[in-house]
Amino acid sequence: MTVESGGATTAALQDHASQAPGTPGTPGEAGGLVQLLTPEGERTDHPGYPLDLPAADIRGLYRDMLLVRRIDTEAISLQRQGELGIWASLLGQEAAQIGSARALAAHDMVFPTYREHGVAWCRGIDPAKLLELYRGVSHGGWAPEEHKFGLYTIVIGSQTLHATGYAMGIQRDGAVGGDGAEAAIVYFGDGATSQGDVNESFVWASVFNAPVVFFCQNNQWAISEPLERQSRIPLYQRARGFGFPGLRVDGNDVLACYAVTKKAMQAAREGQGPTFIEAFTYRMGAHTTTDDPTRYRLASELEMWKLKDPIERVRAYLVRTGQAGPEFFAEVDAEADQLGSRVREACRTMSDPPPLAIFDNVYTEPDAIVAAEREQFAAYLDSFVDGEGEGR
Amino acid sequence: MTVESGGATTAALQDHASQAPGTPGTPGEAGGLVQLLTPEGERTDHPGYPLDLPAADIRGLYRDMLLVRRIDTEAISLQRQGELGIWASLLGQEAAQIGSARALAAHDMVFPTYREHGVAWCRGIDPAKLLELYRGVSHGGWAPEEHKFGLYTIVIGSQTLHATGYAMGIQRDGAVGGDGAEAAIVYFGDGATSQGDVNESFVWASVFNAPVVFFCQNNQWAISEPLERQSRIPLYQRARGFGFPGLRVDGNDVLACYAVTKKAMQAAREGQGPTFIEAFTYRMGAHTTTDDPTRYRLASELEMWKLKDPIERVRAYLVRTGQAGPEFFAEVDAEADQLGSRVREACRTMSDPPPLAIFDNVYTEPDAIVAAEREQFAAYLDSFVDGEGEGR
Amino acid sequence: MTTLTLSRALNEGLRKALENDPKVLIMGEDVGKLGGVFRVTDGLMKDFGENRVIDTPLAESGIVGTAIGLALRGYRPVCEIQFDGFVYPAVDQIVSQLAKMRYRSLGNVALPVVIRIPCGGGIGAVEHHSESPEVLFTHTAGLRVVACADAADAFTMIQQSVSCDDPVIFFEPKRRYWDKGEVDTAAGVADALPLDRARVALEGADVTLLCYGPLVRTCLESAIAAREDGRSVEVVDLRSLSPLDTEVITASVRKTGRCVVAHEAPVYAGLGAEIAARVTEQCFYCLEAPVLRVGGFHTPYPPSRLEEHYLPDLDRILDAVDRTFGY
Amino acid sequence: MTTLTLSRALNEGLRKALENDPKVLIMGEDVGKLGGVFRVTDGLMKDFGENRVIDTPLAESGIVGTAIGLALRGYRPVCEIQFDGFVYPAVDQIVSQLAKMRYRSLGNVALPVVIRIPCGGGIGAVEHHSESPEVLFTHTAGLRVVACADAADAFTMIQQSVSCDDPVIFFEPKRRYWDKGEVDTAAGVADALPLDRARVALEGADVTLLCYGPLVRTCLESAIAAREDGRSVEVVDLRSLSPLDTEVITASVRKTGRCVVAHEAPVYAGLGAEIAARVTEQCFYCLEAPVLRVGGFHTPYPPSRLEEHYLPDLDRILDAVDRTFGY
Ligand SMILES: Cc1ncc(C[n+]2csc(CCOP(=O)(O)OP(=O)(O)O)c2C)c(N)n1
Ligand SMILES: Cc1ncc(C[n+]2csc(CCOP(=O)(O)OP(=O)(O)O)c2C)c(N)n1
Ligand SMILES: [Mg+2]
Ligand SMILES: [Mg+2]
Repeated sequence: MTVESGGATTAALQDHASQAPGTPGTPGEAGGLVQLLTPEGERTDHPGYPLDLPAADIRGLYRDMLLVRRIDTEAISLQRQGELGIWASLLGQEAAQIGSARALAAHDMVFPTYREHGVAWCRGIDPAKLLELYRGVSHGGWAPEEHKFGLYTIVIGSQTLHATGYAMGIQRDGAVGGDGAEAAIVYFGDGATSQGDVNESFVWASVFNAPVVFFCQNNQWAISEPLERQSRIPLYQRARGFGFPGLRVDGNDVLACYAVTKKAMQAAREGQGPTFIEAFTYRMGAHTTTDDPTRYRLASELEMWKLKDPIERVRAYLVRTGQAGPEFFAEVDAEADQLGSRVREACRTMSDPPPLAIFDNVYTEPDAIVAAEREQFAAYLDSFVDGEGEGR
Repeated sequence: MTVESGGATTAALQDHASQAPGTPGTPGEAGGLVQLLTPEGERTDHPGYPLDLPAADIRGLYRDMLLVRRIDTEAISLQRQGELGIWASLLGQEAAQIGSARALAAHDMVFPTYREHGVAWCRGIDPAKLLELYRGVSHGGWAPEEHKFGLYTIVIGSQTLHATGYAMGIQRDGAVGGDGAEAAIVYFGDGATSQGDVNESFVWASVFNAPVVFFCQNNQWAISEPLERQSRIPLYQRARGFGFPGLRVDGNDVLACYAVTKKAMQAAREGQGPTFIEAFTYRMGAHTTTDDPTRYRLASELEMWKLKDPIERVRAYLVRTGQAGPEFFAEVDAEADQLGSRVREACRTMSDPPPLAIFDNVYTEPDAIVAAEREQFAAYLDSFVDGEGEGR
Repeated sequence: MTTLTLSRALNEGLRKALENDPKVLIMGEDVGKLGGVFRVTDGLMKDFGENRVIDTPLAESGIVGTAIGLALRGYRPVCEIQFDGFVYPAVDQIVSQLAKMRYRSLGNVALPVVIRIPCGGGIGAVEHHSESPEVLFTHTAGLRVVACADAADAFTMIQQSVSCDDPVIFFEPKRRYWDKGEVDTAAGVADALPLDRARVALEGADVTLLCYGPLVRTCLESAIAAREDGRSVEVVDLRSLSPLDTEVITASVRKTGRCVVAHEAPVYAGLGAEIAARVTEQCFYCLEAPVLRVGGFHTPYPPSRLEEHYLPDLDRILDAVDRTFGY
Repeated sequence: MTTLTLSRALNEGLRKALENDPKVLIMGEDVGKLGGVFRVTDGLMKDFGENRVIDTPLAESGIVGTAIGLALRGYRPVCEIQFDGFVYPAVDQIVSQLAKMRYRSLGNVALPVVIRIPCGGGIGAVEHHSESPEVLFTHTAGLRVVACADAADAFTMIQQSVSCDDPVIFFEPKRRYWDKGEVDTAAGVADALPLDRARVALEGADVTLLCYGPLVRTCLESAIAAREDGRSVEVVDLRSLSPLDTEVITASVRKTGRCVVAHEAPVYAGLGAEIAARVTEQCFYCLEAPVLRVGGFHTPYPPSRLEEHYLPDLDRILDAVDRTFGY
């Protein structure tokens, strides 16, 4: 069964962010946190990021966030019921993901980690695909170019180099500057900033002025390790050591995430090179469903961050400004319920690949070792009489 | 044969650099180049680095530089004559190496690359040891702790992590702050700054506030690649992205190199953490004796840097200020001649290790695989009758 | 004797090591407050402090590289690599520095660093969490490579590894972390079987089954099942993968005349190849059949819903045993 | 036919690849103006521009990682690793990303990346410049691993590797770079021996000598010397290390009944083990002696003044050949 994803709903958002001139990130560099919507749902202005989104778009962002949170909740309970092996929750990071992903053009390329379910949603990846991975039915398996969304990457930081190389390809295709210009964006965590690969990608992006945006979701934790184990200064400042701008945005503010990403991507597309965005947010759940955060962090910290919930503030804003009423919220809730049960159903009806699928897609052309092993294993499986449970 | 090295001559220099308060590197951060002696040999002052060295010490620095240059010249010609497999020349980098190394305390630990012959000299490493390595008689083989000088490291950047780990050991030994405090210093090139390991060492040093000084000799080239292939901003600025100070020093000015290193090491010993020093210098020779720089750089560039020769300016200064006369220079030249011929002699009389030395020092305790292979190979060698040239 | 899980036995062994030598350090990602994702270092930071149990930044090359520096300063770091698939970023530091520095220094340097790697599959994990990269390290001279298979060995072997003056790559069979065994935590390690020796885990007469780590239990189960077919299988737990204890191995094969090697790592160019080649060379006239290998396939580790097919299990091992009787 | 050095033949092959497909890129340290430290890419930047021949920052993981990104964008990057010993920092990107991404994507992604590695010893170099790390890559499914041994193969195999849609680890025998050979630079590669096939380099009847890369020449010389002792040695140049061409190998061993494998890499857990194990399994009844292996020792590569003893030479190879007749 296939579950619809959010890909189709993005178009409307493409052209509203204003393109203020100047280096992206300058305001962040000055130490501030770019914020356009307070935790209380009040709209604030930021000189570097004027933004005037129509109500429909803001409702769209709310809907996206609510729906991906529902996918997340559903996945967690599926894991508890033994339907998934593990799940990495995005709880608390909806604004960072939806805001940034909705700021992308359709032809921009995305390189995610393993937690970017919100971004995947915006790129039209069927949530069932994500469940397949966490159920152990596949390692991902979607077609990156089709969705302009790379494969989930589990080895921390590797994908930052892929994104940078991809961006160098964009340059070589002459797709920087002008109409139809493209850029790449890569997601990674606060912990990832310590990896050699990530810093090498900063060197490359800077030296080649590659059209790539580094989107770091600083959710304050790398499993049990707090940010202080990775850096003694704010992460967005890392970029300046490599010669390109970095800025910090309120990662729980979907409007601000949208605006800063829009601007940074535009700068990249125009040939202004890379930007580092630190989305200051919080991992409200466990690292994964196998983790127990009570071993290493205080409940009070979570309580504090609950007050900054990324979805609540948009709801408050929509209500206060009259841009959405109870009907709208009821509709979205209903949609979420539907989505939830479809996701659950998709998971429950998922079938395992046949044993011999182990040997598929190792090489493009036939390989003698794989062929011989496959043949031997097939014969071995055939040697079991029916009922012994080993059949293909 | 053993050739004396410079180790014994350092003591006098230990305590002259003044300990101006404040963050090391602040002047450099501001964009300036710390310089205390102009290419013309004129003494200038720098507010962050007051320095008042007695004449004898300055003559000592001159002598060190002249002697290591002679070792270098000798080694190059030995390589041309087939006595060495290869040689990595320090020509042009004498001030960066001697200035920084003479600023160290005896108990500070040094981690070099493969080009730090000047530093090796100051740490009392017999130049013959360096020739052994480049002749292919050993991979280094000295005792790091004895000389407080690590083994030459050929894999670019690896030693930056070793230095940082060592510095964390200093912290655990309680040898930070107070009398007898220690620090580590690690040498690396401009090219090395692109390696993941080097950037990881910056993360570690910063997060643990380790007593380590990063001494980057920016000699403008990584084999054939100019600095622009590694960074689009000055290298000393890299450090600020990791939250510790960086500064740029005139790497051809032995006094400035001495002063900035002295201060940075002192800061590290006192618990102020790491400093990044970019010594702005030039590789006047080929990358190694097998390299042909005419393929990738203009002769005019070298000509320009010749005017900034690190030795000439000290000579000019000593002469102009009357701190040294013709006699002194003649003496040092004679000493260099002597040293040169002793180095040459040491190289020529070096014997190859016996074949079975291949199996030594792989493990501390006997290893069954090594033992079996050694035994088999010994029997094999014995199977040759005399005169077949395979004897042990 | 106490009944401990393998994971707990490691924890007790590490605790002993920390108590016995103030130079011993624990370092890695999440080894501190969390106690490691498998809880192997549980409680150690609390008891020995942050100076000795170090939560590091997230970078494996950094972990091994700084451990080398600490060892040069006289410490004995025990590094945890969180999962097998994450050891690759540290390969350069392991292969070019950790393994070679003693040689490079003509014996002037010893690097007593232990690198603990939870390895192998069978826990339903996502990609990169079920790898068996041992052959890479066995091919690298200067490293000792060992794998424990049960709680008792876990307890002693980790202590022996920590006190070994050579670098040790220490493989832990992650799907056996929760297996329980009897451990004499009061016993010292002085009288224990040395770190480089294999152990006959079950005596038999007809065929030798060589294995290590997670497959020791599987092989023992296979041997018991084989009895039903009237076959007497000798199971040898190799324990040390570099060096190999060829004495124990060849003695067994000379006795049985048949040999099967099993590991989870892919067969192609895996450690089983070395064992097969060596056994064949040394027992050429005694072999009734070629040494057969059972292991992972020449594919990446598959999604976990397929791992039961990928991993050598009782049936596949017995199939290979049977085949050795076909010659 | 033109007489070319092996290095020049590679250069011509790369030139052809660049001409034939605008998506082909060259990247690495010093590959541009300098033309590579071995001049394999000499003149290519001048002729194809900086967009297609890229001097990269000094970081091997970065080289391979960005090459993967470029391949995802539709390019066909040919990366140079300057020396064998410097491939280790790139191992993670090679093993966990390059090799596995096609599998991970269920075939939706192809990564036609070539990684050129000058390998082996014998040139009197300093540490880390004489390594033979091939077994690590052969053990990794998803990679094709090949080694050329002469100018003619260098010319065709590099082109075949570039047009292969799978990642290829391409080993170049650095001490043979200056060896000359006849190359038909006008010939296309369509009719050439496929990339995954071995080649009988010299026919013989009494014993099979399997080799690849730098040792092919040594083995040919050994075979000629063996004639004096009245021994007819068949030399097989494996060319492909993953997959192995077992057809050609077993046909030869079935004919001769004896087999020696030679490589520069350490014997212990080296590729020779796989070959020996495989040959033994498939030719069990034909073997008059166990497959013997000649190779590097279980030590780090020694200082160059000792390398003549470390590297398998004519005498050591013939010694092993002789020993196979002792059974
Ligand atoms: C190279 C590597 N080392 C270790 C791990 C194990 N691991 C998985 S997630 C994680 C923490 C990542 O933290 P961060 O980058 O902040 O991302 P977050 O999980 O918070 O989104 C670790 C250590 C890994 N996946 N890859
Ligand atoms: C990991 C690694 N990659 C490549 C090399 C080959 N190599 C040796 S020196 C060098 C350039 C180093 O440049 P830099 O760091 O500036 O030091 P310099 O030689 O200029 O002193 C390169 C690429 C190496 N030794 N190690
Ligand atoms: Mg995080
Ligand atoms: Mg340089």
